[in-house]
Order: sequence, then structure tokens, then C-alpha cells
Amino acid sequence: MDSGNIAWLLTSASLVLLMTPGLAFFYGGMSRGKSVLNMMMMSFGAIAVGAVAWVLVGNSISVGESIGGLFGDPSTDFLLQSSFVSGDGEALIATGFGATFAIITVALISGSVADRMKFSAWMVFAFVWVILVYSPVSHWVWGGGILSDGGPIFSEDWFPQDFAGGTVVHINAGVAGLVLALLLGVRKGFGKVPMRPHNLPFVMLGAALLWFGWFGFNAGSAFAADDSAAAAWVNTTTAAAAAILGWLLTEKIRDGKATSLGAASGVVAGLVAITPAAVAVDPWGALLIGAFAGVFSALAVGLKFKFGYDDSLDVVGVHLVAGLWGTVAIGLFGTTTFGAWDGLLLGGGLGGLWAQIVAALVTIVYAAIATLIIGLAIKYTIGLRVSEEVEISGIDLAEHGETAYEEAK
Amino acid sequence: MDSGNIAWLLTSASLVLLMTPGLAFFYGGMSRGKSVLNMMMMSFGAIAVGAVAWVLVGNSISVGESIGGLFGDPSTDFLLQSSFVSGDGEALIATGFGATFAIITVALISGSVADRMKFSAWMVFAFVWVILVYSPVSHWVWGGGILSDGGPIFSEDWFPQDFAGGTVVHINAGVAGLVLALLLGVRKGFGKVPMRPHNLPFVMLGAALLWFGWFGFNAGSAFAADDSAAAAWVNTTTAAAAAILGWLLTEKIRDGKATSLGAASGVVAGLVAITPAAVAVDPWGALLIGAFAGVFSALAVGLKFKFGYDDSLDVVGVHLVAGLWGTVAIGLFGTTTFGAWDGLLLGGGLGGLWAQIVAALVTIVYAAIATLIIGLAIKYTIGLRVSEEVEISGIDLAEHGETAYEEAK
Amino acid sequence: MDSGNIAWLLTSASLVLLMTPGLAFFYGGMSRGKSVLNMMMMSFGAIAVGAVAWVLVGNSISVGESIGGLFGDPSTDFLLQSSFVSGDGEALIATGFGATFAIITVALISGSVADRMKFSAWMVFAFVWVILVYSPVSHWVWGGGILSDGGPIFSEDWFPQDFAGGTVVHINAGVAGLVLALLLGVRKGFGKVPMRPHNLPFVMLGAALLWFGWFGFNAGSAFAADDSAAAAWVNTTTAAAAAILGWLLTEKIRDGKATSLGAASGVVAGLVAITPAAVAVDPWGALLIGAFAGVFSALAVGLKFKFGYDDSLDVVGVHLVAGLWGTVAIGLFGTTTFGAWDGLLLGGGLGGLWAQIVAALVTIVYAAIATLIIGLAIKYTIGLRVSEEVEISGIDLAEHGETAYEEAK
Amino acid sequence: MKLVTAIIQPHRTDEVRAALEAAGVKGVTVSEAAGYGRQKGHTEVYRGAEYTVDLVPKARMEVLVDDADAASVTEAIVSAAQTGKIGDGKVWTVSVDDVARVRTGEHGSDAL
Amino acid sequence: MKLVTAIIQPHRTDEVRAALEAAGVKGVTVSEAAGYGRQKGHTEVYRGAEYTVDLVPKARMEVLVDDADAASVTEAIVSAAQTGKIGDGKVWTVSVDDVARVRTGEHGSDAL
Amino acid sequence: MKLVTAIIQPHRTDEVRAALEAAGVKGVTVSEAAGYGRQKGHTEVYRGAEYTVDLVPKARMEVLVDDADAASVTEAIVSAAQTGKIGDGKVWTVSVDDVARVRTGEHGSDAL
Ligand SMILES: Nc1ncnc2c1ncn2[C@@H]1O[C@H](COP(=O)(O)OP(=O)(O)O)[C@@H](O)[C@H]1O
Ligand SMILES: Nc1ncnc2c1ncn2[C@@H]1O[C@H](COP(=O)(O)OP(=O)(O)O)[C@@H](O)[C@H]1O
Ligand SMILES: Nc1ncnc2c1ncn2[C@@H]1O[C@H](COP(=O)(O)OP(=O)(O)O)[C@@H](O)[C@H]1O
Repeated sequence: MDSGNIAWLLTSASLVLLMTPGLAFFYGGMSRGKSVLNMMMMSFGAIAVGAVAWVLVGNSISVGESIGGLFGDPSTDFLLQSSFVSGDGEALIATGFGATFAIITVALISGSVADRMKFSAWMVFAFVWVILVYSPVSHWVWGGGILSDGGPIFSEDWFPQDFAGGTVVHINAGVAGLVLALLLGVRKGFGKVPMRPHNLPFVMLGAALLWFGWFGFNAGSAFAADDSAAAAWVNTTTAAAAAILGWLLTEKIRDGKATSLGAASGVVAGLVAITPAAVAVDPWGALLIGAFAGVFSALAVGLKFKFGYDDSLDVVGVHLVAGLWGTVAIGLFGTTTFGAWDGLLLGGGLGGLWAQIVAALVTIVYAAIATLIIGLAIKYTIGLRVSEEVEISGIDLAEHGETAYEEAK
Repeated sequence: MDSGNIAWLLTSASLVLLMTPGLAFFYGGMSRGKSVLNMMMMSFGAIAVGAVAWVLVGNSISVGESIGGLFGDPSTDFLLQSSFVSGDGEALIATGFGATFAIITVALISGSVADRMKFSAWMVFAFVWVILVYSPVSHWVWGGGILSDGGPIFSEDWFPQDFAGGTVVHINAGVAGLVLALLLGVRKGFGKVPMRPHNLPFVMLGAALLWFGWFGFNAGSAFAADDSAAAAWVNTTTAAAAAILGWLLTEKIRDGKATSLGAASGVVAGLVAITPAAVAVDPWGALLIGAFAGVFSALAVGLKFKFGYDDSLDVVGVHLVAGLWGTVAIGLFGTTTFGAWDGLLLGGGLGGLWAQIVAALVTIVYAAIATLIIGLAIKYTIGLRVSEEVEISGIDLAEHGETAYEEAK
Repeated sequence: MDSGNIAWLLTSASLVLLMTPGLAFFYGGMSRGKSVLNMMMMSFGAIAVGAVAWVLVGNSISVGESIGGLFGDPSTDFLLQSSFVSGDGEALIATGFGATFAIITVALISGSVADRMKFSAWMVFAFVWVILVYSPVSHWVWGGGILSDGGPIFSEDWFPQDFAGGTVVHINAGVAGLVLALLLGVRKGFGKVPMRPHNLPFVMLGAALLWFGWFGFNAGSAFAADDSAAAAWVNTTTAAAAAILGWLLTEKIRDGKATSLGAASGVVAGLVAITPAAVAVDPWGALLIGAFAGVFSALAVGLKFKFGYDDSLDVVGVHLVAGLWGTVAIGLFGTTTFGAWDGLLLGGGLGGLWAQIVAALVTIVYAAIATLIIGLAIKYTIGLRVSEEVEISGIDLAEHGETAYEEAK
Repeated sequence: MKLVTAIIQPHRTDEVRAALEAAGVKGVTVSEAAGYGRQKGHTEVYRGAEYTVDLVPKARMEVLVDDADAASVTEAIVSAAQTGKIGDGKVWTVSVDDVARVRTGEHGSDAL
Repeated sequence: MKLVTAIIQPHRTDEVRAALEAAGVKGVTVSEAAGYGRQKGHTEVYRGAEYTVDLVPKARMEVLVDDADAASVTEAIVSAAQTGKIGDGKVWTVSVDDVARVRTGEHGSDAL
Repeated sequence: MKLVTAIIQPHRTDEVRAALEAAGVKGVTVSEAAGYGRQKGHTEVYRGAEYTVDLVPKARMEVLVDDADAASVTEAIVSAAQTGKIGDGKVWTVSVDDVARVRTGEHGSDAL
């Protein structure tokens, strides 16, 4: 037991837990005033069911004894009994740290279903998705499963690097968001009515809390207060700052104005992209990954209008696109200072790039199919979507019996 | 000196300090738009006078040389002179950690006096209450006083467990809130006019900051970055998540709708209940303590309308009720993995349950009498309550010369 | 490598990064509803260009090989290449910690230019100012430059103490704010129209996040989780609490009412004043420094109306005045418990006071001249100020194409 | 029919609504406004500076009534809203050509 | 000229605006209001307590029209805003002495 | 007496208030509104998508005046609010049957 490592893991887990309320503000501010509470409740609901699902079986499925590299035995650590009784602080706080990852990942999905998903359907979806999608995928990548370095697909030299969750978290959630958005259909007025953010300072607050929490997410993924953690911290900040600039410049050139929504989204895009690469690249790599993440996502958020899927708050445009870019970029800029192998541009050849692409594809395919099945099952039992009347008059009042703001009187 | 422990205590003390502004938002969002600033000023005022009172004599009264097990000698560490000159980092930051506990405890009380207490009366009350109520009670429980394991009331085997403040913080503040609410009387329109929260996102923000800070509160109460701290972290998250579900299900069944105010209140109820029990129970105990805390508090917040006391923002329904539940529940679910003795359901017998109940009762009686005396003294000198005209037109403008929001122009 | 120290530095750097979004709310809440986004974008923009400038050359200029005590060689650690390749965690996270200081310092300046500065001009200004003003001054004081104890001006016994940035951060930013405000001129309606804060809860939120982050700022400046860090934590809290009381009492006596804006500003004034002195004084010194910082700044914020400079959000009244007071107060209250020499009131003589005053003056002169040159260069190239029409109809819409809040519908 | 519009102190809204109900009025529309009249010129001190604040928040209430009730409704509002202090507000009456109830499409007095 | 004022359910605003455009109306002014009429007396449960909520949010729309169009515009609004439920609102018409367009200073019908 | 209502650009409020004071008007009521007229159809780009924004924020000002002053007050408002751009707004006048001052209960011109 190293008290410094435990101190940093306690701090990191606390920081990552804070990310989900941060997301509630990031998404809640972006939504309309009549659906902000529902948006926030999807995040708070994700915390509630995510934590309970994780404590019950999620942690076991993720890091328990592997069954064919596909998932951990759910009985290994049911209700964290074995972790707890062992009394080992580092193992215990690691289960807590894991819970916060499961929570934020499923919460991210809620951005694509704004204004129109039944709250009960969301709660069921989140609980099931953590168990059937998040936990197994995290087992593949971090629990010694099929996408790990010891796994069946990859060689000793070339295997996927995903330091803090490019595949497990962002590609996974991005694909799930796309599938749910397609299942739910577009909102009334989509592409015609502006649906502007009702409270941009809340979006900024959300972005700030996300960034702050992301230090726990990325630097905490070193599972120690060591050199790697420090490197992850520096790269994280560099990439996020560069992504703000990338996004704002893209807007300035295209639309003539740099928006605050762009700055907040740029923060998130940069953080997403550097997540898998946090220790795999040097600061110049982080600078490029961040800057291009800002540019790519700024361009990608417009696609939904072209293709007609209502990814309301840009889960696809930000998390899927920047998650893919960051995952693939390790294949280009990877270096062995703190990373596992050199990328293409550092003379390492194509092996890394290939491993990264394969890991991304496997995640995409599984997330799409599994989310589709869960979504369809809910659609044909309790139903996914609220009535049109509820959508127009506001989901907050209909589903939660509340409006966000009362007049001062 | 262990740098890991100091790192965690520095972090924990910072986290707990943040809880009081978090409370300002939790309470401020719940209040009406014309009294949100006053509500927040009671928290910020508590920080100011609480810290000064603690640095002057509170810390000495709490952990100074015991005078008959009742309180520490106030001169022991006046102005922290001896702690500071000793130059011992762990002792020094522990005094800071203690200050943040005194601050949040007195700030909690302000929820019961919303919209109608003179700001000057509040500032005097907070200063005196920290010195005469919080500091002695914390001496009894944590400073080797009458409610400690070495104290006069309890045996070597059976003594009260209060890891992070079920009695000292929540029962204490809950009782004080009830007494002050009774002294002040009900607000104009109480029970007739809705008085709905004016800004529910602020309530969510407050709950999020409280939860985040509570990691310092509970896991920091291990006073080290060790196995106990990790156990406290995991139990804290488990209980809070379960309490959200408990509260929301209660609402869904009773009123047909799960509210965001319920989710936010559920977070707090769960955290309150697990506070004394953070290391005394296993995760399944935490799950049950949390879930029932949500149910009990969701039912209890309606009582004020039945009995006619205007506990405006539910200090009694949440802190007193969940604080009592958590304190007593150790007597049921307590286990020796990290705790001191086994509870009733683990075959430990009734000894623990008895110790918990006695500690709760002693705290209730003292808090009630001492708060009553302080409150009456203020009532008959500078007065407790603002005029009816101020209450109707808004306490923010009358007491602070401000309104919270200005039109955009 | 000490994992406890790295854990605390990782935490501290994260905390200080959070201060700038905190500032965005502190300033944004104070501004009018039509310019809150621009206000916040100046902070987020400062994060973006500040981090990039620091990673590129700022860190080298600050702590690189000294060129005549004036600045570090910018090539020493270009793009953090040498820090990164060395792989030393403590050095690496120290560069990140440094970045967060550069960011917040330049962001502080934005308070004096509210409602009227071109966003492009701000971005250029911030980038250049970090490189040409912040980085060299931090080299003088903390990088072994001319204001360090080994420097050419001071003796072995008497040299300036600036633990966390009284000169480098607050006096520096305060003077720069004054110069920019003079260059830009007053806003339409200055001194006649109220221009009250549009959202005081946001101001409180900002103050809370600033305080929370300031623990990283002050206690993190020990660069270790040790006794000094603990002392800095305790003094920081004591001074901030005392400053709230100082400010509120001043208001109560002068205007009859204690305002929430006063409480929030008092927090910041107290934190500013204790920044240089965090370990140089004992708690009683911290109490006095804080209390007087509150009084002095409460009086100073009215000066702009007398002298006619539009320091819109009181960068001068709070940061320059309290920064000067804290810097000079070490000369009075300094003690060697954790500090370097005894101040005048502890029998140390005038040497310390003299060193503090000289350091402050050098900083003032350089910051004024360098900021003036940068400001003039921008004024006569891309221009500093938006048109009057934009100022009246709102800078948010004109410069960012957004309004902060949309009606609920 | 007549439309009676009242600009009153916001904290008198409840009293005025009660008075209207007592007077048998069946509906009211309320909105926010700000204004000045004799109340103009009030100065306040904030953060060490003195300002003239001229727009004071008010509540606007609108009541559609039959011609015969206009005078008594005006009196009811005036007496309920009165505090005797400057800024108490104004009540004015305008003739209405036609009123329609949206729910049923009825017109005239039946629509009130 | 006439001023037609409508108090309607907020979620019918888009439909009413479309109906007005179809009716050839060239401009509209919209604002927020709250009100009660027959809708009064609806109770709700919140946090374990029961309340009577009497002011329900409404949208106010004002349209200046020529005398000849007042009736048809009223009908257009009524049919677009109608849901048949209590709380659908009211539409009333008032005679206007004069209208001026600020941009040009024109008066009368030309200013519409 | 007359009620003069003006819908103007929000950033002209101060100028209009100054003009009203210069014209000897003793009180004004101000509120928020939004509207469209000729200004309709303006498109904007946000987050990569193009939208038609039709409701533009406006300020509403209401002034009660004696019959004789209605025309001059209208002109004062028009000239103070004019920028010459589309969206400048409208000013209209309605006859008022009665005005009461709440504070004193006075009626008619004395109540202005
Ligand atoms: N001539 C007016 N036209 C329109 N509104 C007015 C006029 N005079 C007063 N008001 C409204 O009535 C409110 C109260 O008026 P005020 O003159 O302050 O009170 P009093 O009538 O008691 O002198 C003002 O805030 C304003 O909204
Ligand atoms: N007499 C009235 N005067 C002014 N506004 C009214 C009046 N009656 C109703 N209203 C407005 O119309 C809205 C709907 O009226 P309501 O009576 O509920 O519907 P209905 O006409 O279908 O019975 C109310 O909320 C209120 O704003
Ligand atoms: N017919 C109308 N009825 C009610 N309000 C109108 C009407 N036409 C215009 N307005 C109001 O006047 C504002 C400005 O009108 P607009 O037609 O854009 O300017 P202009 O009169 O210069 O063409 C609109 O936003 C709307 O609030």
C-alpha cells in the first residue's frame, strides 16, 4: 500500500464522479428551457443505476475471472464482497474508480435523445447497457480480454493502446447514441426550428467541470501518482487548449464568429481525443491531436442535418468523431517515451495503426448491435418515446412534474 | 510525516470547504427568487464566522485538553498558536479539516429559516453556535469526551461509532434547525402558497458539489490515505446512488412522477445516512442504508405540513431523519471488516444498537436545549425575524440591497 | 520521486486550472446579461492561448537557463521536449502547474475590459502578454532572476518573499488591467447607469470555485505535501474568512447593508492578500492580513468613479490593492515559523519591508510599460475596441453570435 | 365590454386577485412590467457608487369585464392595491369591440 | 384600425403564427403572460404537499389590422389556438386611433 | 385620455425615455416583447446549420397622456426610436375611458 497512490486514486475517483453532474450541465444548458431537468435527470439517473449495476455485477464482468476473453465471471466479486473483505485499499478504490467510468460512459449517450425519451425507459436502458455493453467492452480492453495485449487478435509487438477510454468510453457511447437517436426518430421541428441552448453559461460550467474531472479520468488511469500520471496531465491540458483554438478558428472562418458553444465543445472534443493517447504521445502530438479534434468535430456536428438523424446534443459529432480520431492518431503520433510502441510518423510502421483501427471497429460493431437489441426490446415493451403533446409542452413538466425556473416573486 | 496522508488531508479539507458553497446552491436554488441571495449569504456568512470562531477557540474546545469529558480547554490552542509553532503538518491540516466541519454543520441549519431571519441575527447565531454547540459535541464524540469509547458511559466492547458525523453534524444540525424554525414561526403563506424552488438546476449543482465534497468528508475522516479511506469512498458512493433510487421510487409510487428535487434530495439523504457508517458496514449494508434513507426522508419531508413547523428547506426531513437512520443502522448492519463491532443482524447482539441510540439521544437533548437558549437570547436582544413587509417584498433587497438577477439589457 | 508529492501536485494543478472557469463565473455574473458570454470567453480564450504559449516557450522563459537574470532561454524546453523526455514526474507536473498560473494571471486582466474589447484583440493580447510579461516576471521571482534571493538587488538576509504570486500574479495583472482600461476608455453610461451584476449567484459560484482552486494555488506552491503546504492551507482559509467579515462590516457601516457581491469580493480580496504571505505569517497575521484586505478593497473599488478609469469589474480595486497589501504586510507580520525572515512588528527591522516594496515597484513599472506597448501595438493594428453600436446592443451577439439565455418555450 | 388594465406594486398581486374574485371577476391575465412616474429619481448606493434608478418593477393585470362592472372593478383594484406610497400605480379602462373565447368560439359577454 | 389581442396556450404559438401569415397579416408582437379563468382551481402535489396553482403561463399576441380584417383575423386565431380544453384563452379587439411606423414616420393604414 | 403604445428596438429605450421626459410626460410603463414585421425572414447560421429566426426582441413602452398630447408624444417617440432600419417598430394610440391613480384614488387627467 502506497499512501500517495491511494491519495491520488481517491482524488481521481472523486473527480471522475463529478464529471457526470458536469455533463448534466453541459447537456442541460444546451437543451431547451422546457427539457433541461429531464436532461439533467438522465445524468443523475445514470449515476444511480450505473453505480448500483457496477457494485452488483459490473465490476466483476469488467475485471473478474475472464470467460473466454469475452467477459469476467459476474459472481467473482458480487456486491464487491471479495474486494471489500480482502481489505486492500488500492483494489477497493479501483472498483470505485471503475464505477465512475461506467457512469459517465452511459450518461454520455443521453445527449442524443434530448427532449423525447421516457424517463423510465432511460433508467432501464442505462442499467442494462452498463451490464451488457460497457462492462464487457471494458473487459476486452482493460480486463485482459480480446482487445488486450495478451489477447487472441494481437501480437506481442502490436496491440491496441487505449489509456483512458477512447474505445471503451467514447466510441462506445458515440455509437450507442447514434443507434438510440435513430430508434427514437427526430424531434418535432428538427432542422427547422433553431433549438438553441437555453443557458450557455451552464454549458461553460459543464465543460469546466468535465475538464476538471477529466484530470482524474486521464491522469488517474495511471493508477498511481507517478511519472505517467504527470505526463497524462500535461498532454490532457495541451490537447484541450489546442482543441478550443481548432474549433474557434473553424467557426471564425466558416461562420465569421467564434461562439461560446464552440469553445465549450472544443474543450470536450480535445479531451475525448487525448483520452486514449494521454501517455502514448509527446506534447507536440497532444497539440496536433487536440487541434485537429477541434477542427474535425466542429465540422462533424453539422452532419446530422445532412443525414437527418437527430443526435440532439452531438454525441456522435463530438464523442464518436473525436474518439475515433484520438484512437487512430496514436497510430500516427505514438512514441515510446511513456507509450508502448512508435506510430507511423515516428518510424514505427503500420502495425500500431492497424491495431488501433481493429480495436475501434470491433467496438463499433458490438456497441451498435448490442445497443440496437436493448433499444428494440425497450421500444416494444415499455416504449421509448413520449407523446408529441408532451414533447411540445415540455418533457420536464410531464415526466418530472417540474419546471426548471420559477419567476422571482 | 507521510506525504500521501498529507496530500489526501489537504485534498479532503479543500473538498469539505467546497461543500458549504455547494449547500448555498442546494438551498439557494430551492428558495424563492426574492430570497436566494440571503440564503446563499447564510452559507457564506457561516464560512466567515465559522472559520474565525474555529481558529480562535473552536479547535481547542473540540480537541484541546478535556475538562471532565465535556469540552476541551479553550486556551490550549488559541489562534492555533501551538499547532502552528509545532510545525507538524498532519496536526496543522487536521485543524483546517476540523474548521470545514464546523462551518458546514452550522450552515446546514440555515435551511430551516429561509426567507425570514435577520442577517445580523444569523451571523451572531452562527458564531455562538459553533463555539457553544458544535465544538463541545465534537469533543464528546471525537475529542475523547463523554461519547467516546474511553468515555464514562460506554464499555470497552460497546461504544458509539460515528465515523464522520451522524451525531456531531447531522443530528446536531437537524435538531438546531427544528428549534430555530419553531422560534421563528412559519412564513406568510406557508402550506397554502406553493413556494417552489426558483432554480432547480442550482439545486442539482448544489447536490453535485455536496457529493463531491462529501468524499473529503467521509473518506477524509480516515485521516490517512489508507484502506479505510478507500472503503469509506466505496460505501459513500453506493449509499448515495441507492438513496436516489429509493427517493425516486417513493415519489413515483406516491405522486406518479420522479422529480429532480427528489433526485437531489436523495443524494443528500443517502450521504447523510452513510456518514456515521462509512466504514462500519459492507457494501450491502451501504446499499440498504442508502435505499432506506431515500425512502424515509422522502416520506419525512411532508411532516412539516402536518405538524405545522416551517422547516423551510427540510433540514429536519433530510438531516435529522437520515442522520438518525444512519446512526441507528450501524447497530443493525455493523461489521468488523473495517468497523469496531458487529451489529444486530450480524449476530453482534443489542449492545451496539443501544450505544448508537444513547449517543443520538444525548446529542438531541443537548442540541435542543442549547440552541433554544441561544435563539431566545438573540430574539430578545437584536431580534430574530424581519418584518412582514420585508418578507413579502423579498429579503434580498431589504437585507442585502440586491436582487439576484437583472434583466438582460 | 515521492508519490505523495506528485499526488498533491497533480491535485493542485487541477485545482488551479479550475480557477479560470471559476473566474469566468465571477466576472460573468458581474457583467450585464448582454455581455456575459464575451466575459466568459475571455477566460476560456485565456486558457487556450495561455496553455499553448506556455507549452511552446513560456515555461522555458520562466524556469529555463537564465539570461542575465531577466528571462530564461526560450529554447531550453521548447514544446516541453526536454521535460517530457527526461520522464521525471515531479518536473513534468511542475510545468503543468506553471501553465495554470500563467493562464489565471492573464485571465484576471479581462475584468477591466468588460463589454467593449474585440475578442480577436483579446486573444492576441493574452498570447503575447503571457510570453512577454508573465513569463519574465515569474522568472525574476521564482526562476532565479533579479527579484530572487540570489539576485543582484538583494542581500542574503533580506530578499522579497512571494510564496504564491503577490507580485507575479496579482500586482502584475492589476497593473495590466489598469493600463488596458485606460487604453480602451470608459463604457457608454459609465458612472451614470448602474450596470449591476446580472446574476449574483454566478458571482458566488465563481468565488467558491476560486477559493477551492486557490488551495492548489497556495498550498500547491509548497511543491510538496508537507508541513509548509498545511500551513499555507490554514492561513489561506483564515485570511479569506476574515476578509469576508472585513468587507461586509465596511459595507454595513458605510451603506447600511452587507451585500452578496461584497461577500464574494471579500473572499477574493482575502485570498489575493494571503497569496504572497501564505507561509510567511502565523494565523494571527493571516487574520489581520485578511481583515484589512477586505476593508481596503471595499474602499478601493469606489475609486474608479472618482478618477474616471473604467476598471469595470475591479481588477485594480481587488487584485492590485490587495496584492500590494499582502506583499507589503509580510514586511510587517512576517515570522520565521515557516517564513524566511521576521517582519517589522516581530522585531525583524525594516529590511524585509524594503525588499517587499522594491519587488512590488519593479513589477509595477515593468507591467505598466510592457502592457502599454502591447496594448498600443494592438490598438494601431487590429484595433482594441468594438463599435458603440455593438457595445449598446450587446457584445455577445455581435462578437459571438449568441445570447446567453433563451426564453423557456 | 371594457378592458381594465392595472399597473401595480408586485407585492400587492395576491390582494388584488382576491379583491377581483370577491368582485365576481372570472378571469385575469397577469404579466411583468417596469415603470416610473412620481416615483422617479430614487437614488441608491451600490459598491461605493451612487445611482439613479428609474425603472421599478411592477405587475400588470388585465381584466375583461362587462361595461357595467368597469367602475366597480377599478375601485376594487384601487383599494386592494393601495399602500399610500408613491409608486402604487395606475388603473385605466379601454372600450373593447369584441371578445372571443378560444375554447368555444363564443363572442361577446358570453365569452367573458 | 383595430388591435387584436390574443391570450393563448404557449404551445399553440407556432400554429397561430402560421394562421396569421396565411391570413395575410404582416406583423405580430408576442410577449409572455400568465392568467386564470375557468382553468382556476387546479391542484398539484409536490414534495408531499398539495397546492392550488392558479396562474398558468400564457402567450400574448397582438396584431394591428385594418378594420375590415379584424373579424377574420380573430377567427383565424381562434381556430388555430383551439384545443377544446379549458385554458385555451381569449381574443379581444380594440379600436385604434392611429398607428405610426417608426422607420419611416408613416401613419394610418400605410403604417401597418 | 389616450394610451400611446410603442414597440421599439430595445437599444433605443434610453433615447425614447429621454425624449418622453423632454416632452413633459410624467410616467411610463415598460415591458419586454418580441415580434416580426418587415424584418421577418432573417436567417442565421449556428453550429453548422441555417435557421430562419423570426421573432426579434423588442421593448414595449406605454404612456398615458391627455388627448391633446397624443400626437406630439407619438412624434417624439418616432423620432427618438428611429434608426431607419427595418425592425424599428410601431407606435399606436388607443382612447382611454378612464384613468385612476392607485395611491390617491383620483380619476381622469388628475391621475396622469
Ligand atoms: N403616464 C403614465 N403612463 C403609463 N404608465 C404610467 C404613467 N404614470 C405612471 N405609470 C405607471 O404607474 C407606476 C406608478 O406610478 P407613480 O407615478 O410612481 O405613482 P403615483 O401615481 O402614486 O405617483 C409607474 O411605475 C408606471 O409603471
Ligand atoms: N376576464 C378575463 N380578463 C382577462 N383575461 C382573461 C379573462 N378570462 C380569461 N382570461 C385569460 O384567458 C386565459 C384562459 O381563460 P380560461 O377561462 O381558463 O379559458 P376558457 O375561456 O376556455 O374558460 C386565462 O388564463 C387568462 O389569461
Ligand atoms: N401588424 C402588426 N401588429 C403588431 N405588431 C407589429 C405589426 N407589424 C409590426 N409589428 C411590431 O413592430 C416590430 C417592427 O416591425 P417591422 O415591420 O419589422 O418594422 P417596419 O415597420 O420598419 O417594417 C415588429 O417586431 C413587431 O413587434
